[in-house]
Amino acid sequence: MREAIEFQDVHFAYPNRPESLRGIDVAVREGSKVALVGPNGAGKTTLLLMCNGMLRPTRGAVRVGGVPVHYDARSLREVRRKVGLVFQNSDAQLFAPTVWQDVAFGPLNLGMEKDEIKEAVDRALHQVGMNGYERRPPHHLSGGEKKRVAIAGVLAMEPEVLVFDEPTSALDPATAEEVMDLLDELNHEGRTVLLSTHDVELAYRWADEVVLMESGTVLRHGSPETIFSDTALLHQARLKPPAVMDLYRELSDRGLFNGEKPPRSALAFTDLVESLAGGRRYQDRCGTISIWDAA
Amino acid sequence: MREAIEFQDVHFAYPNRPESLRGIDVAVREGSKVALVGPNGAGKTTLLLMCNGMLRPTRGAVRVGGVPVHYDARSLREVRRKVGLVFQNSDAQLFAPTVWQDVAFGPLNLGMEKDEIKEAVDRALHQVGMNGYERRPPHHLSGGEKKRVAIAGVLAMEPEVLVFDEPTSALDPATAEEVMDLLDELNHEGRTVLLSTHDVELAYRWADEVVLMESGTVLRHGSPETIFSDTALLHQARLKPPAVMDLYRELSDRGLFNGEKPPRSALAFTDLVESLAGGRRYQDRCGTISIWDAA
Amino acid sequence: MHIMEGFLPPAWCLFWFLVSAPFVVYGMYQLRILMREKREALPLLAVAGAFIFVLSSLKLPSVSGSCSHPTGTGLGAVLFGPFITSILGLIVLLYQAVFLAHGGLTTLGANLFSMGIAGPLLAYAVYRGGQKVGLNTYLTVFLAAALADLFTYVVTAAQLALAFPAEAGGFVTSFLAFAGVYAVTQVPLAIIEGAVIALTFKYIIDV
Amino acid sequence: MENILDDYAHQNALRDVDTRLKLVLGGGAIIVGILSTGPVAPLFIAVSMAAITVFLARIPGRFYATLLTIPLSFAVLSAGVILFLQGGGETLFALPVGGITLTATTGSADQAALVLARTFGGMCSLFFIALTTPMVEIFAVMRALRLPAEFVDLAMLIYHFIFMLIGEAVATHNAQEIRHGYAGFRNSLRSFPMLAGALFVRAWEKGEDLILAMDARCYDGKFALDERGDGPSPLSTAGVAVYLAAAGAIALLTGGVQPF
Repeated sequence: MREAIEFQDVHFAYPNRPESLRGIDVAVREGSKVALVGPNGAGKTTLLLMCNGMLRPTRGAVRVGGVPVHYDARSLREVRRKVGLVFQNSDAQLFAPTVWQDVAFGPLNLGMEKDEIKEAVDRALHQVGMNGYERRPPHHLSGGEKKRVAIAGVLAMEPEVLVFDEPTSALDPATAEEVMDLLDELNHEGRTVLLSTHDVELAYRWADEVVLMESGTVLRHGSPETIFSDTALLHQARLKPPAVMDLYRELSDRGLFNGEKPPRSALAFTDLVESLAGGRRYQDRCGTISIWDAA
Repeated sequence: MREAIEFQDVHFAYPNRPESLRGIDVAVREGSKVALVGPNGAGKTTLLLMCNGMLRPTRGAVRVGGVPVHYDARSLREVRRKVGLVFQNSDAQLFAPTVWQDVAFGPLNLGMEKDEIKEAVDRALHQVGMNGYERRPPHHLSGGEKKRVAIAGVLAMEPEVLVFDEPTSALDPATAEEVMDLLDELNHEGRTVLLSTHDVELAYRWADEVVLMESGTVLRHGSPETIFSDTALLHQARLKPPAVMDLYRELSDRGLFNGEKPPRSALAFTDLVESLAGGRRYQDRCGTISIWDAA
Repeated sequence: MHIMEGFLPPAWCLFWFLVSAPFVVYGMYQLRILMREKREALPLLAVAGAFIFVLSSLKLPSVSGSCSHPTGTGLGAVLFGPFITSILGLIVLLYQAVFLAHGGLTTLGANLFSMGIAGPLLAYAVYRGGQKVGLNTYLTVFLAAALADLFTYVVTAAQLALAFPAEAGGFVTSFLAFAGVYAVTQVPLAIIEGAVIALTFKYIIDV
Repeated sequence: MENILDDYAHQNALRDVDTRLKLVLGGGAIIVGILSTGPVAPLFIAVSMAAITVFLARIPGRFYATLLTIPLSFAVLSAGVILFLQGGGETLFALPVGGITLTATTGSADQAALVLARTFGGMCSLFFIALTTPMVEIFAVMRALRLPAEFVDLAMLIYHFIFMLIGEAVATHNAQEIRHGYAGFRNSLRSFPMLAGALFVRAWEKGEDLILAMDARCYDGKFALDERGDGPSPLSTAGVAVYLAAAGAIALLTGGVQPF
């Protein structure tokens, strides 16, 4: 499978600051769902800003769709069309007076025709479920609605890769869940989705692959199960394991599980505990039967 | 015990909007740790802004330390000295050029003497562990540090009650934990702490009492165990139960637990599951023993 | 001090539009050139405009009623030059009229001249002059802000007096009357605003 | 913080009436009002525009009444000056103040009454536009009027930032207020510059954020405008025409009416 985005030994330092990225090597497969996980200040946002050339590595290279990113205006346009970036703060991203105008901003600047623009905007708003909000000013929307419009603004440019910086920050749990469902849908339609988060629960449930970052380096890149079962590694990144993983590990340590794959959801966990208890119950019944036999 | 804050049939509507608080009756005991839990838009922030007279109820009354809040300048001064309010967004709260000036802002406005101010600022910075940052400009601090300075700014006025709006929003897990530990300390020193959150995990672990809010009303006020074990109620507030509670309930539903108190932490939960598995093992052993006996 | 909608006779409305027009037209021309050369200037101009609006809709300490805040635009004049600032002034005045009901549409030309052109020009001149003679920066800013505020109010009084000259004594009497009536609020306001802007300036420099 | 009339405009009952038509109605009424040489037409406009805004657009009456107090102080003070400055006709009354005597004549009273009436007519018409026509609709009209694109774009961005900065300003103001920042004049004088300065710094940062956000979406110097709408209905167009004609006729017929 092709790599949608590749970072090759990427270094970066803001002027007069210590390096905030210190040699990142990560590849994001096309069509995958990848979560960058790490504490604040680990360099997640900086890395994301390189996905579409908003920042230029001080050393190393970024490849998008196999092609190295160039930093002339023309190439940048191309990259930014391919890779859509949704910022953490929706307020910073929504700057037009109405929802329609905001979503139309990208298509217009890409030089689309009037009809094309109308179509792209309608489609994007439909995808995020915000039809009917066209004439509302963004400052009258709720946090979840703003996030959807921000996503639509990027979708209208029909990117192949979607990049989200902390997509659920400041949203309440139900709204966060809706946004994550939307991200899943967008991924099902064939887009690569890369996001950053410090919410391990979210990353564990949602991601195909997890990239664990800390102080500008990648600590580990792998499946959520591998990464979140490594407590020492998580500790190094100042994170705690997801709740089900934590319980699973505790119970494993006490010798109650062995070898089972760690569960990914509350339901899977329950099944596991039930099978554990059920197994015992079964033995128990055997014992009882043998007593009766013996008697 | 005395009530630190009491809301009596509090209604509130912003101009030209539907009511955002529709009859709130809540009492916060002195020295307790209370969490207002609910989705965004439930009216949590609005209610918190009434604790020190920033907003005036359109109907009903607020009592602080048993005394009804009056809205003349003099009474407001008194109330605001007693009840310290820390906002969600630290950036908007830190407005002075340096940390020291920011923390000194309250004492200076209260007309304290120079020496008193210095003492109050030093003490407050010490309490939040930010000594040595006095001359730094706040907007160069990390999220967690900003939150600490914001808390120090309120502490310097020596309030009896501390009110926090979403204290951990946008903080990463380790930083959030540190802030919550700080809140615990402040409570141990005798201050009443009231906070709002949509993070059920946090509220479940931390609070003595939980007030569940939704669309401007209180759905229930009670112990974290009672509230977070009521799935229907949580669903009504568009929230999900905390992970351990969720697992506990799932397992209870399948008849594996009965009557045990729901666990509050991963450790307590593990003990519970172990006792469940261990209990079976014990019975099992009994059976085995009887077989031997019979043999 | 905004002249309300409907207050000026039609001929004077037209007159002040015509007086302000050259500044606006030249400002537009400069804006177009600036945007062609530096696209990133647009967002910064926009925040400056919004800042002027928000600053003027916050009430100054202890003074009630609307205030003029030509010094917000004075700040703009120092940053972007007086002509582009007149465009910012025009937009801000338009929003003050339709968002806050301060000022009006037919009086936009007159208000623009006093608050968006005359005030900032003086602020700009005082600031430059103060720098040249090596005056203390904060004192310069205080003077620029306070004098621009006073000048704006004097220009407004003159505009009113021109439109409604006194029967006896004509323009001068009328001017003194209008200036006198508003002096009660405008003179302290100018001093406070000068102090506020100087302190704000100090704050920005410190940060 | 004061009420931003634009927030009401998004909810009013005339929200979906054609923008140009509303602008023609409000603007036409303003012009008829200031052209009128007698106070009857402006008063008619004030009353009818207030009625349209409160009853047709369903703007809360109490809120509308408080809005009217904004021009009141300015209008009354300035009309007072006119009352004593201008002359003509007989002396109505004389008021000795200190060493001078202020005299009001029938001519000056007529003039003051006319100015007051015009101000109220104008303000009510302006309120009509402000409360029924969201600014976002006016941008499209501005562009259609061939105003320079840079100007309209700048106006749109300023619109966006106004609401953003108001939110910030209110938050900071609240944070200062709970720490007694506005208790007394001296505290206020210390707090306000901090608020303004912090706001300026934050505004500048927001501006830099916006450069990034626009670049991320391939900014190429263009801003979208939403130019949909079905145009005015014939009935409402006729209604506006009749109203303006009536107001004009009243202005012509009552131009000579002098109350004093």
